[in-house]
Amino acid sequence: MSRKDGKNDGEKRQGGRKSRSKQGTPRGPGSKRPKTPPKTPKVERNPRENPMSGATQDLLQVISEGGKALKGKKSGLSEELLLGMYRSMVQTRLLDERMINLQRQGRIGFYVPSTGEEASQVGSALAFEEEDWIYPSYRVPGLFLQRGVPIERMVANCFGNDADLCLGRQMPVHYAFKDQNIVSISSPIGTHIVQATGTAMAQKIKGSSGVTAVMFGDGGTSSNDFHSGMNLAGVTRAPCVFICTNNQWAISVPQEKQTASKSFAIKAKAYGMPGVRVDGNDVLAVYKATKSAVDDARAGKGPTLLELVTYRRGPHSSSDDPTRYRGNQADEWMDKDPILRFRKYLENQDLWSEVQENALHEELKAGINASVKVAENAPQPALETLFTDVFEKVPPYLREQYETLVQDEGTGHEPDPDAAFPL
Amino acid sequence: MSRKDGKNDGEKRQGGRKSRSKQGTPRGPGSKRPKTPPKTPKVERNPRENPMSGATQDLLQVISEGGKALKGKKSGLSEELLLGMYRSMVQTRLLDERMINLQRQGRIGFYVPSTGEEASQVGSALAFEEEDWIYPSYRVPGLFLQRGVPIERMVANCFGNDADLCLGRQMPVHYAFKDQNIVSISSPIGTHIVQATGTAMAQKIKGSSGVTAVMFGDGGTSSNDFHSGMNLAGVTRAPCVFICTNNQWAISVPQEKQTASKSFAIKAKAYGMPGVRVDGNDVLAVYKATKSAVDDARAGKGPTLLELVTYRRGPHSSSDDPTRYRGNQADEWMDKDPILRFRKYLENQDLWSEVQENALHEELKAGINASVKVAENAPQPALETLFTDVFEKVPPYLREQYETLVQDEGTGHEPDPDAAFPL
Amino acid sequence: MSQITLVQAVNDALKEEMRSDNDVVVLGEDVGVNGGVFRCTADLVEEFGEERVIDTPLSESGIIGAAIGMAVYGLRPVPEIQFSDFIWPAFDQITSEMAKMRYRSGSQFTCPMVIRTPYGGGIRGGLYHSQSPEAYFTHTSGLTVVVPSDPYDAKGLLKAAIRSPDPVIFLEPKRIYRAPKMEVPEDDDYIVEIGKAAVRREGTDFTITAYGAMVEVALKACELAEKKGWNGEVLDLRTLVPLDEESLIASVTKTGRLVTLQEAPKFSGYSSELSAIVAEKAIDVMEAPIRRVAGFDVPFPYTLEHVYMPHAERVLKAVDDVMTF
Amino acid sequence: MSQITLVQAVNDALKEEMRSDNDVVVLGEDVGVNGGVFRCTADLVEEFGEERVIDTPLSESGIIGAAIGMAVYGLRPVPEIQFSDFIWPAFDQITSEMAKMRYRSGSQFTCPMVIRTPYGGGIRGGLYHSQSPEAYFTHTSGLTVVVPSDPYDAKGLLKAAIRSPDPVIFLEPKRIYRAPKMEVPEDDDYIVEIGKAAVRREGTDFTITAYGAMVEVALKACELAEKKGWNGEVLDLRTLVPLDEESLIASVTKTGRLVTLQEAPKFSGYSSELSAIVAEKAIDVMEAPIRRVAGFDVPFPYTLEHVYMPHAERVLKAVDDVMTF
Ligand SMILES: Cc1ncc(C[n+]2csc(CCOP(=O)(O)OP(=O)(O)O)c2C)c(N)n1
Ligand SMILES: Cc1ncc(C[n+]2csc(CCOP(=O)(O)OP(=O)(O)O)c2C)c(N)n1
Ligand SMILES: [Mg+2]
Ligand SMILES: [Mg+2]
Repeated sequence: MSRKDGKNDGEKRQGGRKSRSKQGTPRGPGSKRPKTPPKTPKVERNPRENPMSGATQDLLQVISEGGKALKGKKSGLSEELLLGMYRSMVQTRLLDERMINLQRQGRIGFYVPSTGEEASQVGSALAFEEEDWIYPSYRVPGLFLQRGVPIERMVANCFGNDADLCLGRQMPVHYAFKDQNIVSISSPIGTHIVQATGTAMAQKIKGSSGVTAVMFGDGGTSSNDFHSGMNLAGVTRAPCVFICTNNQWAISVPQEKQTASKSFAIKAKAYGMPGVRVDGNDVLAVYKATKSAVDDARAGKGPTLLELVTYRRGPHSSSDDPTRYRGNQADEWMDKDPILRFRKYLENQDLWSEVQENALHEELKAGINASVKVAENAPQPALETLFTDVFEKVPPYLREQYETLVQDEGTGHEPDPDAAFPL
Repeated sequence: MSRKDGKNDGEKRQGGRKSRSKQGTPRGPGSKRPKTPPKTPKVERNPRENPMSGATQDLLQVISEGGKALKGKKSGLSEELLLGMYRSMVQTRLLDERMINLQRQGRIGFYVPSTGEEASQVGSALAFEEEDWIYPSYRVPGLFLQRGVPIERMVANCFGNDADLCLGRQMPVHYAFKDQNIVSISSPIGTHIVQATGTAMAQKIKGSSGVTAVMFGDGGTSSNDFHSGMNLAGVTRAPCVFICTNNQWAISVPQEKQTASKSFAIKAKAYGMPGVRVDGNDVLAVYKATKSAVDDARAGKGPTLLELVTYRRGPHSSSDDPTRYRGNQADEWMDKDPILRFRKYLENQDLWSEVQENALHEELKAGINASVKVAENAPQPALETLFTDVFEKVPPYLREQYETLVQDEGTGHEPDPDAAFPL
Repeated sequence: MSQITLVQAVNDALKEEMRSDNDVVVLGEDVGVNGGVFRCTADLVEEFGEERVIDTPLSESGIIGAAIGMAVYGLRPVPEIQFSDFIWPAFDQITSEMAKMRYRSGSQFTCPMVIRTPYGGGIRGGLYHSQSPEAYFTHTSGLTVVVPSDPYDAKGLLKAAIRSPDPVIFLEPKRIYRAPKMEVPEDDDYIVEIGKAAVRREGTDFTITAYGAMVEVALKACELAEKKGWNGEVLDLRTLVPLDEESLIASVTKTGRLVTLQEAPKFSGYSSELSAIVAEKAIDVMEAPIRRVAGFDVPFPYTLEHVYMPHAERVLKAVDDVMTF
Repeated sequence: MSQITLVQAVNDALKEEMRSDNDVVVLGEDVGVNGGVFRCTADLVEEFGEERVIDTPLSESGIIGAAIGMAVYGLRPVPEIQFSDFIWPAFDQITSEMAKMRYRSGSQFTCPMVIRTPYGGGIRGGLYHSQSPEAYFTHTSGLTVVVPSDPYDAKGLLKAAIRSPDPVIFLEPKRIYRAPKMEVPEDDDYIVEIGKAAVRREGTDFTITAYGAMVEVALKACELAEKKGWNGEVLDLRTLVPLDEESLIASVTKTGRLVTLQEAPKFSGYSSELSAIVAEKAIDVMEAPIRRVAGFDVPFPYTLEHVYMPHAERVLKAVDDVMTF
């Protein structure tokens, strides 16, 4: 958008650009209007320089992009933990591939891949304790795996069967795992950010030493409840860690159209808390930054905003076609594979080999296959699950609706085979 | 609020503080509970230091607190303009006093005083051109006066009579003045902030050279649409000036409970625009800062956030009793009178005298009196105004409701004499 | 028993529940030192401290969103929205989150919380301090919607709401906040069950349904009708969801004539549901059209408020219609 | 005339109005280069440029709030909300601001704008991509609410909405976005008048009211009923506010039997208003109870969507009820 030079004041001029009517005075349906002269449209990017694109020098890093340990930076993690993280990252990638595949075959209805963002998910997951509560986004399967959620539960959710803890009520990937203190995911963007603040306040009120973490995207920072959640956490010094996974896109909207701020981390200043930018493709940097924020929160030092800079290499979801809006300009980031980077690091430390890699893939694939097989053969949720869990007890009017339904069904009505989610 | 030290995890422990039930398992209505042991409550202020309280050194100033021109600072305004501003400030104060008086006598239903905030209103008003659009808050009568709104119109609004441009549909002080491009005020806090961004975008789209300004309070910065409006303006570089009148209170909530940010101006960083802190009791500083932001916006340099630091010396509204929540701790600011300060300045420049002061008060009071007299004797809005302006044309179903009403009335039903607005 | 106002009844209910359950917390704008702009939370911060009586920043979505996070964790928050007209910034949290948390998680997570908010006209509050928003909530599956009409109910229903395992919208009729005092039990165990209507006046000729401040108007209309020799029944719904359908059907089955009464605009309002239920389940007993008395389908006015608000004379007109059909 | 889908009809309407009036602008999430996630705004940015086709940050209150500011200034914005399920962050702007701007300012300021948003189930979208929110808008004075049921109407109604002097909520039934194509006029002056229902099938025995994707279901139910010898009439409401009350009353006066049909949950839903109007104005012509077929009063499910959605067989059951009463 560029400012018009002419002195024309839109409201007052008569000629110039066509304007159907003065405000509040609509033209009648039938009146004649002149044909438009052809116009040369400009489709151009917001001209502001994008301070985040390309380089990652100003980001917190532990591993170099080539997989070397950076001078003076130590992970401080045991071999077991390092390999565990690697395992979760690979498992996430394989699950992604399989689920997208099943979606393409019409065997599940929808999926949200996170390819390229495995480090940000797994690195942060390790920083939390059991007692901590997590409000995840819909794009962090690696976090669940790293935190110990059984993969069968995740697959069951994607099939929406009766083993799904959410009883097939939500679209795939909208998980909820009470056992791991992972709060129910909903589709509306941003609502969970202020809920996390509330949970963190409750932890403080109840005298728990737990903290709360919440994940959201670059797009999520524009939501109302990013604002309300961050502000309230700032004022109350709630033990909350706000994790923005900046994958540089919100469906088709690039980060520089999302906000004009210098970075996402800098938004912390509006709420009186620290903001830290981290290389989100560096699993050890993510761990380090998250751990430090979690420790601070637990120690009563208040909330932190983390910005994990990574890249959404795939489509937004199984319904999205990114070539429509980003063509090929994304190459540079396409090559940054956090798994490869971490693998090189492990190999450089003599912790990993090709043989181990192959065995791991075999094992993880077998596990996914087994889960898929079970899930695909599981029954649908029972008819009555339509009516349960609206309230603790099914009230009379819902029981009546259920009973009418039972009477009515068996009329031969079947699911629409053409119904498919378009986004 | 201070963090508990104990390791007690609220969800799991059995003893400790009483907790009626596990989550989701309510206790039955009749069951017995132990009596609470007496608890020593703490009522304490948020312990964070308040970076804004007291001193005004770090603020943009032109006139010293004692009324002297500060070294090297020039107003750049003609004598006529300076005296015009002073006139508006005094008129605002007198209108305030009269309206609060009328409210106390039950002759109008409600009023919002702005005593102590005259400089911020009048100083900014002068910075706008005729073509500019204004989204005011409910606490800026001085802006309207300075911008040329006839005082009769304002008084008519407070009486809600048929000369009120809003036809008595809104509470007092919720003005709308199309002739001055002053957009309709509504009660919900913050909604107008993003509307201002939209109007500024429209000015750009229509090729107008006008800009848009929006006023809101310190409390208003917590609203959702502060966030959405500032962010969108940042991205689109809309010609918009955001003016936060920080009078340090939102009803009973002090600024340090409103946000933890270092200042309100610093919130601009979250949106990629400049933020400026100004002594809001210095009418020339306010003018200078606003003018500069307006010039920038007009020149295509994008939006600015201004924070005008002042103080709400009176109650929040005619229904509020501030002694309930702020006792006497506010003394220091109570003494900072922006009108006195400007008067001293004018006197120091030999532009003003006691004689002039008295004459001005006489004249302005007479004008207010005349407006009150007219307004009090004006008729109520006609019955049909209940149904007009919902849509451009009254649709059949509303016409039907109107006709039924006309038939029904005359049953002797009268206004409730006890109805009074409690806030 | 003591003689108290509706405001005091709310205040007492909060105090009793906060004393007996440490998980009950109150949050909202000006609820702390100021005690709420209507004084419903007066003295709470002094007794329970700032940790459990929280003055929040000016953000309704923040208040409700945070309360959801607290409820999900195991507290029983009672957020206050200063005027129900200002609840809309929180509507996403209410309708997308609070109402659906239990369903979408298969009861893994729940939201036991009560949103208290004053509503309704009659206080010279104009467009944005007078509205009656109940219909926006009654259509949202997962919400319980309660409207007391006097101090006795206000206390008992609020206590029951706070103990409920699911979210409750608790609409307080501000016009009668300080209306004549009433005897209200002080027994800690006293509650009024959610989901039960109350017959405020027994009658045989026609039924008026009402709730909140309109109950009084309905009773007054019945007095006027009595002069014409008609004997009206007033059903105070008390809980809008779940509706006490049984009592509604029972009353119209007896009287065969129904006038519904609400302050909110008529079109697509809550009372339309009452008509629809009767037209679906009891049309055969109806001896006259179902007349609705309601606010006009316009925004709420300031100066002409007394014309806008349904009053007894207007209700009587509707009674006349159904009695002389 | 050309054969087009509902998506194309929307797209064509936008193009035509944008060509003939430079004040028409489009804004929303992904409406630019991406052409909207349903492709309704495809190719607009190429033709009209980024100044008039604006990709916004992820904020619905921002989209609607900014559009209000544009409309007040003199533009005719057509904001898109990606799914109607995500409209709630903007509800404050819609209900407190857009709907009341004209009234509260005595027509000094107005909001000529159209909020387009896809709604409804049947696409395997689960809880948050399937809801039907019309009742939240039909209760708000100042809003016009339009729901097309086919490409012809979609184009004509959208064009009329964009030319309207007041705000319109334009709900697009996404299940039939790509349903069978239809002949739609290409004449720039072609519009479908707001406020008129359409009789989609004439009949004498019973009336079904429907709108959006449910019209097709109503027609199918009538086919099934025909086999039983019952001749149904289908009234496609097209505009929910202002309701074409005349057509409704005319139809039930003819048939004496009414089944209302909507996807949205039943309780306090839009169809309840239809029952209420009939029960208020035409109860004496009714020969049977008014039956409502609607979504269940639960959040929208994913796996069991096909059970949740009203279908022809379920409507037939209700027809049976009213015919055999
Ligand atoms: C309130 C709301 N508006 C719009 C959408 C549709 N939508 C789903 S995801 C998305 C983009 C989110 O981007 P970001 O926050 O960056 O997360 P990412 O998808 O990149 O992980 C949008 C617009 C939504 N789910 N909720
Ligand atoms: C959305 C909303 N919530 C609450 C209120 C009630 N209310 C009116 S003014 C006010 C405080 C505003 O404070 P601030 O923005 O600092 O402006 P000031 O009154 O100090 O000028 C509150 C809470 C409201 N009008 N709108
Ligand atoms: Mg993103
Ligand atoms: Mg203030």
